[in-house]
Amino acid sequence: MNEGLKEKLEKAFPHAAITSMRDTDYVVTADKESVLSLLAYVKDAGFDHLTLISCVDWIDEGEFELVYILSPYMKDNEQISGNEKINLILKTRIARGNPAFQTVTHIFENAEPYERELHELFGVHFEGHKRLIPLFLERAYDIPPFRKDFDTRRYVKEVFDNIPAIQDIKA
Amino acid sequence: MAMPSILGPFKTLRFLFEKPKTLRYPFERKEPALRYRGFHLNDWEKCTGCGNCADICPNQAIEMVEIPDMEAQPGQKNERPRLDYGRCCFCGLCVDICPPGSLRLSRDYFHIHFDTKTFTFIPKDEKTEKEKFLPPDKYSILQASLAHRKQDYEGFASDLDFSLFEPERITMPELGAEERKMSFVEQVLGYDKESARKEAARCLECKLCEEACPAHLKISDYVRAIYEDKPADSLKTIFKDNPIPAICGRICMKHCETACSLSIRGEPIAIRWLKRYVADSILDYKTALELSPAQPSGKKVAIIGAGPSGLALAYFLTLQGHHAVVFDAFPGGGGMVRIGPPAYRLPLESIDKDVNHMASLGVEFNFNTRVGSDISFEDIMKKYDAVYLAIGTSQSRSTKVKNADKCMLALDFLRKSKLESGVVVGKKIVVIGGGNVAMDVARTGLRLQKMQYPDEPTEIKTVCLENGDEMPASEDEIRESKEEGIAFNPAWGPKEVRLDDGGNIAGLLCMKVKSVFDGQGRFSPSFYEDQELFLEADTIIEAIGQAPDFSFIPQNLMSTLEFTPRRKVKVDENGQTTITRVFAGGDIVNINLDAVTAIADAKVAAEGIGKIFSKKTSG
Amino acid sequence: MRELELYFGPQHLGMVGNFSITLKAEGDRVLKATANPGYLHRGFEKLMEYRTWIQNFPLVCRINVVEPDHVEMAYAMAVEKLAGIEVPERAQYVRSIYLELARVGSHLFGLWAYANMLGFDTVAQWAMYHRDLVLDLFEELTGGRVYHIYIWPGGVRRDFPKGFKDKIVTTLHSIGGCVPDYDAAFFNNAIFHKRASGIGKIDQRRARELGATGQVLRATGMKYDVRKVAPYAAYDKVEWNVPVRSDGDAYSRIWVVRDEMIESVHMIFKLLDCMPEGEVFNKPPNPFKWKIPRGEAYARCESSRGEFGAYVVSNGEDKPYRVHFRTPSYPHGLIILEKLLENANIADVGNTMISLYVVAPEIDR
Amino acid sequence: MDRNKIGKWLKQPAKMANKYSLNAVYFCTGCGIIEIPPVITARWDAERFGIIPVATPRQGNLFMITGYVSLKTLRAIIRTYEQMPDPKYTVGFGSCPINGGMYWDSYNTIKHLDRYIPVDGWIAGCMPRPEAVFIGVTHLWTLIEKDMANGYLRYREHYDQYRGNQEKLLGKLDWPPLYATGIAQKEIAA
Repeated sequence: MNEGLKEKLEKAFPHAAITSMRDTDYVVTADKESVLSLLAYVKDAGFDHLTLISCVDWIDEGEFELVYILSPYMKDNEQISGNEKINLILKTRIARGNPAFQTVTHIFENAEPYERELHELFGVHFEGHKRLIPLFLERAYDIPPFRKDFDTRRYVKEVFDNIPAIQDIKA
Repeated sequence: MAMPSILGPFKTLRFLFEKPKTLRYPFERKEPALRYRGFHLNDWEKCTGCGNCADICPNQAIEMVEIPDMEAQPGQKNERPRLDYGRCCFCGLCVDICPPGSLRLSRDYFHIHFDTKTFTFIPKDEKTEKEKFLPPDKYSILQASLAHRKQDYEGFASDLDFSLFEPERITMPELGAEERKMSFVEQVLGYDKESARKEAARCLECKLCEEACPAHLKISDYVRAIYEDKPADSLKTIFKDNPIPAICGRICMKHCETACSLSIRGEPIAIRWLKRYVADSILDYKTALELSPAQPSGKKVAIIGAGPSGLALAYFLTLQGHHAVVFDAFPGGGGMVRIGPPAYRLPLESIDKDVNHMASLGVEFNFNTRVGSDISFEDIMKKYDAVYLAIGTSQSRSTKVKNADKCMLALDFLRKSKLESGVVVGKKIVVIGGGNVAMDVARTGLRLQKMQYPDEPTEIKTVCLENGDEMPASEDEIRESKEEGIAFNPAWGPKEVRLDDGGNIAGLLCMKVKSVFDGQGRFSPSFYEDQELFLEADTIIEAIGQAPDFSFIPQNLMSTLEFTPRRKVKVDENGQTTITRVFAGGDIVNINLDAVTAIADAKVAAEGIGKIFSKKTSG
Repeated sequence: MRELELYFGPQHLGMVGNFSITLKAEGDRVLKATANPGYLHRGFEKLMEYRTWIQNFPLVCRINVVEPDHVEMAYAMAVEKLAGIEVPERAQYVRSIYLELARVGSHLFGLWAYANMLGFDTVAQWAMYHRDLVLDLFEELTGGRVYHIYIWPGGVRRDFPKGFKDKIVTTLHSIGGCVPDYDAAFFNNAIFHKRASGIGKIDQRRARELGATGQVLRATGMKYDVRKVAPYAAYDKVEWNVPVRSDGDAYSRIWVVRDEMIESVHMIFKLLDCMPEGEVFNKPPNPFKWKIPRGEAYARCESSRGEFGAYVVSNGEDKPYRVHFRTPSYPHGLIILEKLLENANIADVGNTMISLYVVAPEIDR
Repeated sequence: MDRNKIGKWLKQPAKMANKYSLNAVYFCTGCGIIEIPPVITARWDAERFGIIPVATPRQGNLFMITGYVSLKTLRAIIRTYEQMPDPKYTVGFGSCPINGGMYWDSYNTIKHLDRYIPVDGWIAGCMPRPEAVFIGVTHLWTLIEKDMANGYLRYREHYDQYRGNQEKLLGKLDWPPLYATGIAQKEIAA
């Protein structure tokens, strides 16, 4: 990453911790209040490609970690600047008990299905999202299935193993 | 890019006149690739039933099932994998993890059936299931199924370079032959932490070793603890079954490593060296083990012999709360392992480490006390609630050829050279025998020669009845002896010891061996009297075997002590001999004649003793 | 006119894959399209949390049935990043060749789907036939026709079999020899031009806003290709071009696909020429004891549809703590498709969707 | 046409016609579908076996369940299956419909397909190769000939059980039962 951005980020967001793991992966850990402004900021700074929004369930710590992974598109149609190989991993934590966060769809339009997915699979509510309706699932699950306390093996035993085989009545 | 055209496509009309590309299946076939991942094949002769395939399967498609008419042996479970093709995804992980390489995939892939039950089966191959594997002329694709397969249709097979396990062990640092033969410094240097962890990481935890180990140590558990860098946990696991890890970690006969599933195509896990690493890396057993003292029971048990069996029993009894009193004629613990294995294999400090730990737990040791002369067996029988005979085989046998009395006996020689100083050897030594003791004797003799005659040429030879490849000594010992420059004369038997005019030894006259065993397999050597070999020598050491010494047991009791047909003391399932309250274990009971089996005997006896004590108190 | 709700898929001739779109239409004009995925949701990322690092390799490739190889690659790269495993140089070349073969196979599959949908049956038959020839190569190399499970952490699972280089060359020459026929019958066919140009048109600004990658973005003129901007495997070892076009419609996208296939074939020849000898597999630790230190990694590669990424979190155990795949079809199929279908003709729904090359299992995972 | 079969054609024209014109429903249920395009195109050409894909279930009599079945797909499969005219044949493709396959512990895929709709034959593999599909078809012919491919009859006979299992998993189904339910139970009670 251009050192400039790191410094600028540190200056603009003094509470965000910036670490670089490998030469191409930069991790920015921020509190949840500054995430939206950070996202808007890095978008302007060139990281205009939101590749992924993910969520990690840190059940022992009682928190969900929202992960935004960004990388820059090319500035120029032809020329590669060298910044494109950088992945900016922006992380923030929200309480597991009340999993709610603001939507980022007004900054990145393609965040919409990702947030829908996290809402369905983790039960994280995104305020301001216009379409938080089910995406993948057919059945309703007591616990959203991607949370750590949802044991899929036990669930399979309880549900699918209880469906009886077809008995031949005549026999 | 040319301009889009509507006439261009007509060019392709010429394909109307070309040969069709369609394969007229099933009349025209395409063989699957040589690496194709189809249905499983399993060579039952090679398969060890280790179950690694079942463990690695991501779909739990493999289950190990017991085969009714199959016997479990050391290194062989009586289980074989069963496949469920309602689960299998043909990834071949099972093939890449299979240590013996018995599991392969064939190029067969047809199984079509209306009954889902037929999709579960136990794979075998042509060797064991001839009726299901048909030659090409009898094979028909239209009938192809799991019960109708093609012969010689090997597909995806295991390849050691790409296996998921590491077939080669981490090299153990050792002294070179030239360096080590100059002194009694320990030859094997031991793993450091990094190598030990790397070596422990190779273990696949199939537990074949645990079944092969006479004392059934929880090997995979303690190896895993080493890998996880928790030596204290590892030590705790070891101590449940084996209280003398520093000794066993050096001289164990490692039945486990022979059984190790990795040994089939690679080198076994260095289980013995890993145990040694644990024992050596923990300076103080007592703090690491965190044993809670047992409630004293008030019972006293006399243990005759401080060898592995006696030590192990003393430990197990102490844990039960009984008071163990050990008698031994030697000045320190260890019994036969104190004098037998030379210091370059087992230094005295290691023995003392295990023995001192036991003493610190409250075991009472009476060294330099020979039962029979220093204390009588009757006294012991009177004073103690139970007696454990762990006397080992303490007397060397002699060849009894002419002038054999001039020779040294192996155990005397080893004892003197290890415990005392001042054994003088000649420049030309001949050792009679081909077992491990003979190797110890020869290599000790060599070291003494080097120390006593540093600048002079010396030579040392061994003579044994067996052929080179039938020698009872372990391969490692023979190899290392050869490296150190010891000459071997296999298949020669001693005829007489020749003396010179002064009555000193001049050499050994040998005769060629015709056969070692008779028609029934009993030891009964026969010779070609006319083929002779004379080996010049000034010292001859006999190392042809040992026998126990029961002379301390009074005649009236001795007459009731029963022996097995193989001249071992007969014990019941509690380890008790035919004399009540007298238990026995170790070399006088088992035929393996090694430390770990002696410990296994002690475990049996400890339970047996515990049983009779609890019976008495409750009754 | 009355509004009409129309279900497009999952059982529908114009639908490739188990995917569904709900269309709100007025006459034959689509007012609003709603993608309805989930028919193939298996919860991969959850299942992976229950399996060890190596056991996940047979699992991950099932995420994309058309082209399992890039999923393997993304996951393997993430695991290698996390565990710090080095990959031997020859393995990098083997991986690149393997991935480019996969790209050719996958594009041919896409071509089949597209040509079939447009009614170019001849071309569809050719494409599928030629893809089968590529599958034969895979079978020879890996032992599997569809699921190859070939890339492993630390390299690849087996080296090239004997004579495999020549086989690749022969097969690719025989496919390449048909390019003029393809061009005549399809790419330069005026009917294709008429049917595809202007369909599903998206400009570059919009494509960037909606997170497009792959040929969807390249068809709008940007030379954005992960192989170029963040090179992995051996892609920086040889010279090659990123084909682009500027119109951003279905016609451009299919042309980009065609050029990419040709570029891939050239690249394979170049890679084969300078491939070094040596090891191809750097053994990872014992699979039963392999624990990866705490940490996280995001690795991405360019699949035949766009940027494929794997975000892997380890908490120091023998199993991943969390895995999340960034699949190119996800933005393409869920947002871009919905936006492009607004005000489209019902007859163009299949055309638009297949030109975006949406692969349903990749969305659902 | 094979001349030896003229006798059969004359005796049982309907059965022979069913056998040699298997119209496969075009529904990509799972990843096994990836082997269907090769099967129906130039290289393997399933039309030699009388198999062609058809547009709607109303025209089809062969339903290939290609691979794993998620809950959402199961609903569509039942819907599609019930729309197909009798006689109809189902073939389970690969490991997953038999016993869960790879996804044996997935919360969103069913494990035993034959508990929800009747299946006439299973093809092992993951994926089954095109060759296996063809051999599967020849097996299906044999079953049809011997009247053993009677899944559609089983479905009618045990409809209560099938519908019961379907509703147990998917909740109340929003379409009316294909056959009158409760008949079988009433007969038993009587």
